[in-house]
Amino acid sequence: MDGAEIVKFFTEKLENHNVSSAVAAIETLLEYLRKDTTETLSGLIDNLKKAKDILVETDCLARTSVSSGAELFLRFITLASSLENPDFQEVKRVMISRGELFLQKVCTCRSKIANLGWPFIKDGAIILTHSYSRVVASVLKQAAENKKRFTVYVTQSCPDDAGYEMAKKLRQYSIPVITILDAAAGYILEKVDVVLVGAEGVVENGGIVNKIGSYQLGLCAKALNKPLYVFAESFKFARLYPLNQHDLPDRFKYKTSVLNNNNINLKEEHPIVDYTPPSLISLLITDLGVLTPSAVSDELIKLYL
Amino acid sequence: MTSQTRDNDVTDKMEQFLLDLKQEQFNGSYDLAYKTINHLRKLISQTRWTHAQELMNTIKKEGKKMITAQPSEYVVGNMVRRVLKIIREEYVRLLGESEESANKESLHKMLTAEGNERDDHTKPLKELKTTVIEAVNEYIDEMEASIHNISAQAIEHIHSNEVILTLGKSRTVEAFLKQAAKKRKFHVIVVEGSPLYHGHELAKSLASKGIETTVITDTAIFAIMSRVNKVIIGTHSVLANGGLKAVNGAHMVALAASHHAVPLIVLGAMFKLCLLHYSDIGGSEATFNRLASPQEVLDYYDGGTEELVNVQIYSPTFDYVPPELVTLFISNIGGNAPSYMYRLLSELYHPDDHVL
Amino acid sequence: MSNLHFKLYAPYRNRREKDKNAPLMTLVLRSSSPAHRSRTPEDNIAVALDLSSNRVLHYHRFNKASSKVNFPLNILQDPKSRVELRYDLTDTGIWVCSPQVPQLFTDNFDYQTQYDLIKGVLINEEFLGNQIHAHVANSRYCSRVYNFHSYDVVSHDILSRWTHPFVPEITIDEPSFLENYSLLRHNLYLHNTCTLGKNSQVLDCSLIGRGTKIGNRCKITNSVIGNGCTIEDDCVIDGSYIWDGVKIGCQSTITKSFICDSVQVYSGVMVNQGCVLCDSVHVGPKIDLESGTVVHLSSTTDDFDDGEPELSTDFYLGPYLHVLQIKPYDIAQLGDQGKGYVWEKDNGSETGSDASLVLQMWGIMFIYGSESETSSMDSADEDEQDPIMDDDLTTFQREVKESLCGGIEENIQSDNLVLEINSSKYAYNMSVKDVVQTVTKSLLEIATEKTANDPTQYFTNLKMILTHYVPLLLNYNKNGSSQLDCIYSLEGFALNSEATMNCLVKVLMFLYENDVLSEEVILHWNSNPRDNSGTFSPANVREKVKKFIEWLEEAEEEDSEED
Amino acid sequence: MNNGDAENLTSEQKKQLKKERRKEKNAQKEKHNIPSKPEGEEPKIEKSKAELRAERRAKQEADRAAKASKKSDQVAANTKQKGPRVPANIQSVINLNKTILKADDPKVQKKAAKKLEKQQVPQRTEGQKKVALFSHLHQYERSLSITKNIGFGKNAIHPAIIRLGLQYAEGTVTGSNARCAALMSAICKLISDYETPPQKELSRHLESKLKPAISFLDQCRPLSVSMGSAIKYIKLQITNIPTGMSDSEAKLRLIKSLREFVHVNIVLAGEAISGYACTKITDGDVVMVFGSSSLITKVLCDAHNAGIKFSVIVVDGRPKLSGRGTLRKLCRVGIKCSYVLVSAASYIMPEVTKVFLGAHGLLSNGYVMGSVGTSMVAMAAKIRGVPVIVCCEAYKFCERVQTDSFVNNEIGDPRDLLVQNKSELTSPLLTNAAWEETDSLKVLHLTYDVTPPDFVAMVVTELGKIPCTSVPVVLRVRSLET
Repeated sequence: MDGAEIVKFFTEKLENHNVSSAVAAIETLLEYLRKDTTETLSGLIDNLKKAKDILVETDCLARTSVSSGAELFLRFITLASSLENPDFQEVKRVMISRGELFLQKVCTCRSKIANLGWPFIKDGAIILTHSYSRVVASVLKQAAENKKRFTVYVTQSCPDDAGYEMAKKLRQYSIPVITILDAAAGYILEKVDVVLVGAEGVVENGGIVNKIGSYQLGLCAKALNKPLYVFAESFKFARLYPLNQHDLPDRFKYKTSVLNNNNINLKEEHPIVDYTPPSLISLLITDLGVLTPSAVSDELIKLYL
Repeated sequence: MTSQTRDNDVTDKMEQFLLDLKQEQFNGSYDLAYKTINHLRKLISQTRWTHAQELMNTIKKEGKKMITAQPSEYVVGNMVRRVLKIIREEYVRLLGESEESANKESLHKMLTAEGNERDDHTKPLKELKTTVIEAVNEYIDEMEASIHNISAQAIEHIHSNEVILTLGKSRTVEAFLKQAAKKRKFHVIVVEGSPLYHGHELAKSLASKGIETTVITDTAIFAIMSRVNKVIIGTHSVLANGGLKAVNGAHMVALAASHHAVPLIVLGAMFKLCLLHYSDIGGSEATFNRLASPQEVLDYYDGGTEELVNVQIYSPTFDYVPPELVTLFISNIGGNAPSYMYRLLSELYHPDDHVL
Repeated sequence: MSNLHFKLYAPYRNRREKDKNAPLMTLVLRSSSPAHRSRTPEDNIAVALDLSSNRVLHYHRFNKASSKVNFPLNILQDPKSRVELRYDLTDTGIWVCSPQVPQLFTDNFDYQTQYDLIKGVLINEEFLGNQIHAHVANSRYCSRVYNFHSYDVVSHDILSRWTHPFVPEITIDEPSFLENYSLLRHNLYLHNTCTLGKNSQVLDCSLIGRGTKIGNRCKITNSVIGNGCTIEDDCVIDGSYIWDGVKIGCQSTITKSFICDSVQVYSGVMVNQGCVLCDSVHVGPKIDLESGTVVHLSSTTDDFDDGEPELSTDFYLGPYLHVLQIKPYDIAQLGDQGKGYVWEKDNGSETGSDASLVLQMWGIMFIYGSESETSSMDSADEDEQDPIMDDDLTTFQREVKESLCGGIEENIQSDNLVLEINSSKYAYNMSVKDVVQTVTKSLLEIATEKTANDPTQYFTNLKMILTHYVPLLLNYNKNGSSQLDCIYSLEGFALNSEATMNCLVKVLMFLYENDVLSEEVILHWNSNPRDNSGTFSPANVREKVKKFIEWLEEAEEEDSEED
Repeated sequence: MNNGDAENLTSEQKKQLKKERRKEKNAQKEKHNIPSKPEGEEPKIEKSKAELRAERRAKQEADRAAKASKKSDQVAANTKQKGPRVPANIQSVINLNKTILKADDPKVQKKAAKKLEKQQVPQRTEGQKKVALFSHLHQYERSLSITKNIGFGKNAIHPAIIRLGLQYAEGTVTGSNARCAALMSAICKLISDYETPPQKELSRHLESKLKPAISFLDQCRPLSVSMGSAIKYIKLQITNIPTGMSDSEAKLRLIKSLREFVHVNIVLAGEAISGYACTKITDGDVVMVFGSSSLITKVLCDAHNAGIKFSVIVVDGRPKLSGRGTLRKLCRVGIKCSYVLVSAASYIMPEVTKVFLGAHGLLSNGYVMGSVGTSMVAMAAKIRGVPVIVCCEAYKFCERVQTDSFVNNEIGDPRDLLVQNKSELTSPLLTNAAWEETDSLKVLHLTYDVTPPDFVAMVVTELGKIPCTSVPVVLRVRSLET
């Protein structure tokens, strides 16, 4: 299974809208693991690493989550405990089973978050959300099912107008939705009760990397003392510590096509994500529970140290 | 037979306890916590159960009843969860496993996890009862000691000739200030705290100990704040995000303090920490706040007159103080920043018990 | 409905332990400003309190007609006591009674209502030595429901939490503790199983019960809606009480009305102020109930006695069921699908209380409240008929006298007369004292009138009359207190009429022989004269009866010697 | 005394007058180039020292020339106490600061006391238990009589004034508008009963009569800003009376002008303000008000009568609980109201769309001086992003600057915050007894506080809607007018 196949498989997975790109990536890797034919453990792991890099390089928007997801996946299946066995096939079997286990864990995340998250939406609330996020949508759905009556404003979120997609989805759940210009966020925020956003990646200090525009939304919310809640699955926790927007690596900020294309001046190019510092975030609602930004670093520390 | 009667006895007590809860027949959250845990201890000792799971179920059942009886008193829920956690720990300990497996859910755990080996706590252990009860007793002792432990830290926080502002009447704060007064000389400004005006009681007891005390009205908080070095208040309970559920008016005090950049120190024993977040409480202030009778705000004598029929008079009992206004939280195990609450919580309660 | 702490009453109990029988009971009164909405014409009292001991010295209930209150002078005469006359109190109906209260009721057959009891006790205080104390509850809520108005007031108070901690979301017990009421801003109580339609508002002070469904664009204010109701789109409900299982069609408007269990209001109905729809009545569609309409339904004619269940609640609407027979439903007023009868208002309207329509409606309903009230109503009517008679007492005296005269002329059996007098007694809720005094007085008057021309005949006449009325007098002078009243009023009369004065001894003798007056009463009377002045002073009365008294005393000694 | 002497004297006085006019002018100048700050006083006080000396000399001459009667001596003494005539407005500022703010400085106190004595105004005895933080302010207790040793006779204080004074002290007349109006009417009485003694000039002598009256009122209750500017106005009017105008004429003119003052600054201003303010209330608004302000109540009633559908939340707080009055007024006209105590303000704030506040005075650094608690409400509103609108007549603007509520405030009687009689066993409040016997226990009854301008979105005056930072602008404009 070579690079092209991987990308193909991955993009197919992505077609199906209901899985987040990270999950798609994990599925792909798992698939790769199954198909892989190398006979040595180290070789296998190297291949997986390569495969991961290929995935990260593929031209999808949510590269942060892809990388973090893939990272975690590898880490999970290659945990020392499971690799002592001398028989390679045995080892591989274990890896695959663990991989499946991980996948299934990952898939339950969203429903967990929905259960944790819906009580945060008060009856009669006016909610502002940004761009398209499956998690946010599922939370809102849950809330609506629990007889909460609320209105949602969605920013259209240029350049890809993902906001309209979001609106469409919410209308399916018969939630009243209004799409607004990204620029109108400040205007609307006055009457908004709470701001909800998803996340591409959650970085080590509890800040988030998300669709461009989240940062200014956070700033506005802070200025008007409105709470900003982030909904994110735990596999989006990334080993990344940006100091400011500039410090955010380019490979996250720009599409690969853009990066590889040498006759594009990045200075003129719009980034697709931005970094929202923890100070602007009230709470992160994850499948590990409701966390304050400081709790996130706690999790990551536990994980990597 | 005997056990039968014992059960009845327990249920009777339960009924009585629930009634007291409903009619707020308790005096302060410590008292309530104490009553609750005693009651739970009775349950453990007097009801019949074969293994931990069964016990936990009964406690959960009773616990739910208690919580719904007085939803705005989080201490009850805390006690229930605490006891459950104790049972889990003891169970695990008796099985000779590590404490870790009874610990909070985490990424790391998620990765190390070997499939779902979660224990269903059904192994019957005969010595469990005794050990659990011992543990509970220990915990009760800890609770009893808490006020003392808090006030012991007073000296570290109050230096001489400070002007300290406090609100209403909190036993903890009272003890804290008196403790400090033994060593240091300082000035206390007590906000009377309408509509209950408990501040007057506090002021009286402080003054009787010879502490320079000045009573001010709620309206004067902002005016006086520019002269205050520290604000020290008690709290009803501490929420998971480090915010406070404190006596009505606390938010005003906190705001005034932050406007004048005066540190706000909150005193509260560990048992006041609870898992709730402000906005997920009944979806609104519904159960968060308790609205008392308008009587104290406006006498029925005038309040009921024909011309004021449609006037709505509110006397909320509590205020929500967001964590960013709180500087320090001093509990019986020392001082912490409000942003660290989540950690303390994860040590206090078991994730599976968040929803009973 | 109260959130009083009953430990408040310890002091009163202690007082009772101090001297056994003196403190009879303790009334709990709530201070409420005269403009207070919890005050109704039916419960409108003025009280005289002794500040030092909280003793009730005088207790007056205003009836609708007269706004006068006469405080007996003697309560103000004691120099030591500080007396307080208050009109800012309402009777909460909470009376902490001593064991002898029921006994008192049995003793005095004529204490029809608790108020008679109070009057009686207060009046005979110095004689029987019973006292009534009052506790004025300032800081706590207590109130009672005795008519629609007070029902309205109390429910409103409960919703606005005056009765804390007895408030819906705490007190109402639900089958499972998963169901409960949650309190939202503006004192809204929504049961977590009730459903609100799109942009329909529930505004201040309302409660919506279990499983109730409310359609779209409804507006509900200051109302209570029970369990399992269905309210369709575009309804407007204000200040109304809707009990369980009610169905209300779309675009209906309900204002300040009562809708009892399982009523059906079809669409487009307008229920105006002060209507009452009793159980399972059907109204509508597209009909306009004029305000104050009372609609009821009675399956058969012969459920007079079990009329109460018709209205499974606090109000006793039984009586009016008497008037109805099987007849077609009043379609005209209730609309094509209407089921029920409109209660003719004309009987009601004669209460003629000039208060607002609502109040009048409460008034109407109130006729059927309770016996005593009815009578008080009647009296009200009477007063309207002849405005000259402002004071009940005089009217009463007049009536009694007439009936007595008639009694002599037509020689009616005195027990019939007793009934007659009693009835008028209740009409003006007179106390026993009044009756006794009046009777005695009028008898004497009759006598004097008869013998206006030749006073010499006076006694013979009087004797004749008295003999005729001995049974009647016996009836009224059963216990010591009334005998005292009798003799004192006799004296009082005598003081002003020479004729009587002259034959006073004889009269006393006569009464004594017929055991109308017992000797200890006479002695008691003799030993402590009251200073009511006239042409003669009590002194020379005593002078007159000296012999008789002596004779009595001797007799007594003899008795004592005998046994 | 013979004619010559008389002329002599008057000429003396003329000289005096000229001198003063001059002073007035250059003082005016100063006022324009330096906004009067507390430091700003200092040079003036220096000046006044020099001036005093000059004047004393002048007086001695006058004495030598004409052996003035004891009375005139008295007058001179008063004028001397009064010091030079710096422009009335600045002077009033100084006065306020001089006497109120230095209650802890014995020298100043002695001086004040002497002055009062001279004016035959009884000085009020201080309360026993002062709050340390406010030792620079007078802390009276109502129980101590004011009029105990009040003098009667020739230049005693006018009864109308005494009555008013007591009303102030008892709190029967409260609210800066009411107090100002009352003051004016009282002074009208004083003027109408006044006649100039022979060889005196109304403009000078009347003022000398006025002084003790004012300082008496000040003793009863520190002057409000509104009264300050009213007095300023009166003085101006009096000095503007041309010499040689007949008494009756002058009196008429004065009274008329005073009436006018009240009419223009309170009545008309009120109308204008409510006109502006109503435009800011729209259907469905939930307006929060604090305590009681005649102006705010008027605004709301007008808005209601204009058919705007809005509801009001009355916030109230001890010591005064004056909000209950407002509540009743509003309910009578049929506005839907809610009522909470200030501690519950942040509970109720989410529902509020606008906050209307009255003001005691506007300080020239943009701070709003209001009855205590105003700042609390403003703060709570600010945090929730609810706009705060202050309504205030322009005559309540004053030159004083102040950044906290300590520098200049008024301390009420602590007893107002305690339970008087033991009977109310239920009440948790301290009893008088408890307060008196424990001396480490103080009770502070603060009357005013100042609200920083960043809490306030808008100030509505009869001159229009302005941000509260532009108070000095208004002041400048007005001072140019006069």
